[in-house]
Amino acid sequence: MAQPNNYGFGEEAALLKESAAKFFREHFPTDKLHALVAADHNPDRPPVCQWDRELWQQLVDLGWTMLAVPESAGGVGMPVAAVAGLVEELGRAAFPCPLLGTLNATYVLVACGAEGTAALADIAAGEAATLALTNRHGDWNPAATEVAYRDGALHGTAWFVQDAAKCDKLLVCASTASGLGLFWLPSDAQGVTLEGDAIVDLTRDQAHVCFDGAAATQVSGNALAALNTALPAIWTLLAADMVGAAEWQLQTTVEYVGTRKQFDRPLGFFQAIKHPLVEVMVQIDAAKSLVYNAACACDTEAEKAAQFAHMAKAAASDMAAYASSRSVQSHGGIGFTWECYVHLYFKRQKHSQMLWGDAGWHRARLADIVIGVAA
Amino acid sequence: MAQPNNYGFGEEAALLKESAAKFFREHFPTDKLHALVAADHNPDRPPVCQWDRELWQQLVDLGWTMLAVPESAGGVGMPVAAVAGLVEELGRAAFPCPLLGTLNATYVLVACGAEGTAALADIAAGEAATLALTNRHGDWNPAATEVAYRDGALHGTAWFVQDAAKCDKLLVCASTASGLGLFWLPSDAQGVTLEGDAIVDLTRDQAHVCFDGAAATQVSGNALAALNTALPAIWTLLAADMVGAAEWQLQTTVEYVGTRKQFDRPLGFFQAIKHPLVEVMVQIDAAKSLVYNAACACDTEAEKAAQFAHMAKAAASDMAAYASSRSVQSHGGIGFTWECYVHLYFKRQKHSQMLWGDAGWHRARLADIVIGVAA
Amino acid sequence: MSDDTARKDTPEQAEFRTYCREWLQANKPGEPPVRLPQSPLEIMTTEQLGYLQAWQKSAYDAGLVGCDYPVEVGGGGRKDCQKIANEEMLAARTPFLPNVIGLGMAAPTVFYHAREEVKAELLPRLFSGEDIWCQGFSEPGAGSDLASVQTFAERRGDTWVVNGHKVWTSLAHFAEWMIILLRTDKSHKYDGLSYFVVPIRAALGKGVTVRPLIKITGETGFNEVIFDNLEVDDRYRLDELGKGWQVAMTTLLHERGAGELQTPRAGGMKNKSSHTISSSAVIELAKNTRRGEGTAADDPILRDKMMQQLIREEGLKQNQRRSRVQALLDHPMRLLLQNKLLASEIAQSLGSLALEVEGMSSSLYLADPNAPARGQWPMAYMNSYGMTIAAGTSEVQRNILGERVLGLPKSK
Amino acid sequence: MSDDTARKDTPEQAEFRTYCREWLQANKPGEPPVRLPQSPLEIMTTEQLGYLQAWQKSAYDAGLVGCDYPVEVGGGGRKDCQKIANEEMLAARTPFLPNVIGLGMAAPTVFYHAREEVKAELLPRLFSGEDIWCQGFSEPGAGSDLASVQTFAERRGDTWVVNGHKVWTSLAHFAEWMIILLRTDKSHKYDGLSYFVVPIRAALGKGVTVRPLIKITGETGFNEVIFDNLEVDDRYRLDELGKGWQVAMTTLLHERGAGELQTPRAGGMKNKSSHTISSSAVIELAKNTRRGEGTAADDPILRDKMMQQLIREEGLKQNQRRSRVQALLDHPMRLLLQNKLLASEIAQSLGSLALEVEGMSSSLYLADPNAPARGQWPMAYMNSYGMTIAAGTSEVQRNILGERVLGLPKSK
Repeated sequence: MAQPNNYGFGEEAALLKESAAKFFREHFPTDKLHALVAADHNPDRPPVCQWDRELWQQLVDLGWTMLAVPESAGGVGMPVAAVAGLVEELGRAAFPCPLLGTLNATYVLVACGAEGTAALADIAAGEAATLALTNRHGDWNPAATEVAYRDGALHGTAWFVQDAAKCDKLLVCASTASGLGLFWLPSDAQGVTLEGDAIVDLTRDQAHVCFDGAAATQVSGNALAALNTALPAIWTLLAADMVGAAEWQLQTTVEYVGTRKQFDRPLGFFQAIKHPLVEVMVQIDAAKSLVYNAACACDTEAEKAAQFAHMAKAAASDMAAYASSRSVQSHGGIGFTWECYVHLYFKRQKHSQMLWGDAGWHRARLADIVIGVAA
Repeated sequence: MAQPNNYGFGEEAALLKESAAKFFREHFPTDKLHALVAADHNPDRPPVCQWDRELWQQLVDLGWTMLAVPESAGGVGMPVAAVAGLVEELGRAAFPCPLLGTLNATYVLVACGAEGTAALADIAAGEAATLALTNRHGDWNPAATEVAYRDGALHGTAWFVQDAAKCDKLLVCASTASGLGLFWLPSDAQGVTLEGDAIVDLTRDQAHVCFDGAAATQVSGNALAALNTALPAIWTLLAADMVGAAEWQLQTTVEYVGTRKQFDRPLGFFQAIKHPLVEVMVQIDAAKSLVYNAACACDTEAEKAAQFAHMAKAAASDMAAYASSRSVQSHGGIGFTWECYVHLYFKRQKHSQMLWGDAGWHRARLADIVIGVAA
Repeated sequence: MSDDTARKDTPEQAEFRTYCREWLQANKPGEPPVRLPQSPLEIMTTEQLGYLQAWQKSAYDAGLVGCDYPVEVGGGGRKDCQKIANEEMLAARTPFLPNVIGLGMAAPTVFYHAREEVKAELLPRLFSGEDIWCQGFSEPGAGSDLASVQTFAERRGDTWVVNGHKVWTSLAHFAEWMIILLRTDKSHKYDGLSYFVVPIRAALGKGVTVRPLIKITGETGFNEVIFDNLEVDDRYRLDELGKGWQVAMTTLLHERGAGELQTPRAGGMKNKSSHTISSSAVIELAKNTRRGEGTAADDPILRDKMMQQLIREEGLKQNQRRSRVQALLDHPMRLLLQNKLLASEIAQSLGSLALEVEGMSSSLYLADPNAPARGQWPMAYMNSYGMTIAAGTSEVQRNILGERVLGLPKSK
Repeated sequence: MSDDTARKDTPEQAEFRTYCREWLQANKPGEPPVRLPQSPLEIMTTEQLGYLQAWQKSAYDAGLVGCDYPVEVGGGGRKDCQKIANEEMLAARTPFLPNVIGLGMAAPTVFYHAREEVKAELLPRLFSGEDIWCQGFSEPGAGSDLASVQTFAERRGDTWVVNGHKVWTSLAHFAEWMIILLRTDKSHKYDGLSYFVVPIRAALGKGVTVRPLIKITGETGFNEVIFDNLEVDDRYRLDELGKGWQVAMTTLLHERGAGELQTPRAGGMKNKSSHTISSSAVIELAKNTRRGEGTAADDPILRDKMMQQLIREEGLKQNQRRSRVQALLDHPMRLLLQNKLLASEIAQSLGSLALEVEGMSSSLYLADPNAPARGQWPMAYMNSYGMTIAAGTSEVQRNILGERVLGLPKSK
């Protein structure tokens, strides 16, 4: 089936994007972010989870955490294209919260069909969740999970779990006697230990989650099928977050080089500064266009969703690396200091580049689809 | 054994490089090259071999074609480092001639030991030669040769033979009953047909050579051993040629952008022009340093020769692509015309990039040496 | 076209779409007798031109070209129908329309700035392709810096006498008319420019000389034009004296697809022999290129590069799609002004990637029977520099984007 | 060292080399009690500094530091022997010398431009490392554009009163002295600059305040220094009034290794824990990083990138070797002026490659027990921006190369 010309990004979506932009502009300007997460600069600082719970609650009350939950399950049932608009604004604000994790869990649960509805109700009720399926090597193939389900309980460790400390529920991929399954349980359940990671990114928390006989509800007996359905949306939304963050990087840097003078000229006069920033813009725009194309495919052209989502995340990862690099370099000495906000986005983008597969990983999979698996 | 600090590039080498530079400057300025090879612009033009035979003869009389022939075989026995200096100047002049092919054949014949001495005598006597060992797919693995030696004669076709129409002798790699062998024969021998290729590069000729029962002298029964010994020097000298050609591209472009005005400024004022040319210089210098390091390894540190030569050719190939691209782009509209000389070097460099393996091919082999073959 | 596109049609458009489809089914020309060039600007022979002119004439007579222009100037008097005709002609894989400069640049400029009687005189034969048009902006001393045009027009009553030298004028050797930027006042850089249309073919030997320029590919196809006391009637001046720069903006805006009027476009037809210039073509090339035991399409590094290329292409395509979705735009020109830069640089990296895929065989050119894809890739790579240089180099495009869109200070 | 190098020694050098070797064998310090920073500029704790100062003192007392300076100023009075000492100290993998700015920038500048009695007063404790030195060039308003320094020195008889604000002053929190560029005349940009050495530690609270600046890595190690009516005796002025710019050139030339005097260098010692920053380290990392069934070192794309990195490193190394082979040089500064640009950009691409090799584990930082290489790679990557920004950004380096070496017109 063909995609609508406008990506299915209609008035409702535009309204949501605007109100999200307004919400973060008013409630979470960058100085607030810096004050919240950058108080302690010590490079040896222990794992920590820093976020604004009240503001998150407002976001929940606005219904934004249940946008992707189908109306049938008590949610809003918004298309991925519309959700991408919201996530783009979230990324622009680099707002530390478990929204992406919750949306990711939502798409997986939806793909689980009937078995997933109870869990979706938790999300519709405002609970935050996150996925736990990666092994210690950061392998994005769910079959590599180190978690096993036996005797009605989970055993083993899931690594690189995003915003774990902010979540009420975990959606775990575990091997079972009959293949890979998906399991739903409270993050503070008996037999679950969250071991926080000490990470570079100041706007997220991350943990490896140890399961030692934790009881859990199975929501799918065919994890691969559910994940393959949901992953394109997951990749696309992360790419949308990176596009929003990069717009912040570009705008902030352009403002700086427009005013900062060297050699009696604003820095932005020099093509050595100007042209790289143009290149940043060009890469942002391509990534952004690919994001909405992928989102629209998730909504209306399932057979193309994976292909287009690989493109979006690959483009976003390379773009984010370049935008981050130029944001620090163009700021010169000041950009190298903790006081200057650019490092917050620099670090968030670095994290996002690797998360859910870096550019090379996505291109390799895209090649298998477009060219066919190599001989 | 360690390399001498100065690459073994002593006074004799410096003298040779200077006299070569002087020779080409006086006898073969670029307008002469253009007049010689660019008279016919027709893109459909048939295969053609255009060169200045008299000037080549002077070069032979100067003894430059026998520089690499050991004194024991009647040659000069100069180190590869010194020969690289000469070849760099040859590349700067883009002089169409079979010198590289003759030097390549020399190194292979030297590696053949006693069996090669008779052939080396031909070269010492001023004959030009070239290697014939590539298959129709341009595979650089000699074992892929399509030429077979049976019943005392060569059969099959060797492809991508460089400057074939300018050579007196061919050094052919052919499969035999007892493995790969090397064979020496006149290029106009009975049963040999040179099929000229219609190529982009105006400064070379290229042919596929068809052997139909051509008698030939075997000069080695272990072609792989001889070639593995000789190839590092072959790669290094081609890289030296590319460095010289790139110096011409840089110098010519710098002169142009220093005078040509746009927006009431010389083009070179603009960092969008200036910085890429600086990058060209930086890449030339790295490639040049790696060339003399590799040459010196061929002379004094055989066990490192392949490794360093891979580096030199890989660096030279990427450098040549960038230098060529900037030479045309920085010249603007005029650089896009046949009348402007830059396209002569653009095309020569494109040809050299692929010849004897492109950058990726050399890096892959370097990785096998440095990292070890991939699992 | 996807039904989805059709769904969005107005009643007029829907009815016109059906008409176009039916007409094309009946009248689309068959396999051309000659090798078609890769674009109108590469037309080299009168055979090629004749075949393509005949096609444009028939499409014009059928009402598929110039649909949105008023009937008085030879147009179809329809509303927003050119895009429909374009979509259907592309879908039907017709030949392209040869009078590309006329339709894309001259027609809108003449339409917005010429006198009524001049429009009526020139536009019908422009739309029909009977008159080929060319453009005279660049000069030896004025490349990227258009405003430094020196070719001078001196007034003698109602006549202008033109002297000077224009370069990179594609199609001039076939052209009846040229849109030209002339200096009418040497004391002001910008306000000293005026815009004219001048006869070429009719004036050959009478004040106009056309000399072919040769590209680095060896192809001809663009020219230098020397004016030696060419006399031009004042009626062929567009807009007021000294307004040449503003008129030129109309031309450039439409050239970049950012103008009011949709440019008539057709194409898609290929000779059996010819190949498209796209990443999918390079993927095909790789599949058919032997590498060691397998093919170039098995090489992980080439696979990665081909995907990078594919992603850049899709990104540009989606930019063009997003440029029509208001809610996903900020600065109105941000995407449009990227088109030329991206298209030309993508073509360049594609060409270079194709040569890497071909390996040593990339040394083989058009006349070589063993050349992959008949040697088109080395030629396409070299021609890509025409794209990154002509009509504002990539460097100038980046200045424009940095200054107009990002609002950074001017670099000049 | 290779025998080859030894072969080239003069008799004095040969004898001195033997002496160095023997002394180092006997006196090279053992495994340090503290984690050593990656470079002197990252010294954070007094423990680190104390250990390193003790080492420099002993090396100085043994005659391995400052060998080529005259005895009168505390040097060894030898000829071309510092390079010998450096080679031997590097070969012996000693700790590095902590007073890096003092030895590399302050010493030659003081030596060529200060009064005799000032040299004798300052240089001995500089060589011994007892006095740490720092540099005060950059200011909030003068980054790449050094000549726009505003920190002002007002003359009051034989005293100068300094007011202003310097930034990016590494080691200032440990420093006894600072070399500083001051404005003594507001009416001339270049000729209004003069060069001084000013006390730091002795003047803390008496006109000098040192505040740590925090890097994006979270590390401290460089500072801002505020001058509030600091009084400096005129004897501490280097060279004539208004010659500050020329004196600064001496400093920068030696900083870039392009100066007359060899900078004393040592190093190579690593904590068992610490890792070198080089492509071989990344190759090791890749071999130890699981990727699917194999390791990251089996990934063809990563292999290609690691080789690109290795080749760039070897290229820089060979540039430095070639820069001493006259017959293979054209412009004398062409290679030297590339060093800083290349070293910093190679470090940056290396860091980014290491993160790609680590994949998701690159999210883990210093305090994480599961972080590969103890989280040094994310830190190294971030620190590489200090290198591409400090002491003339890469953009400025390219201007310098384009203008001084290629002779292109100035971009300012």
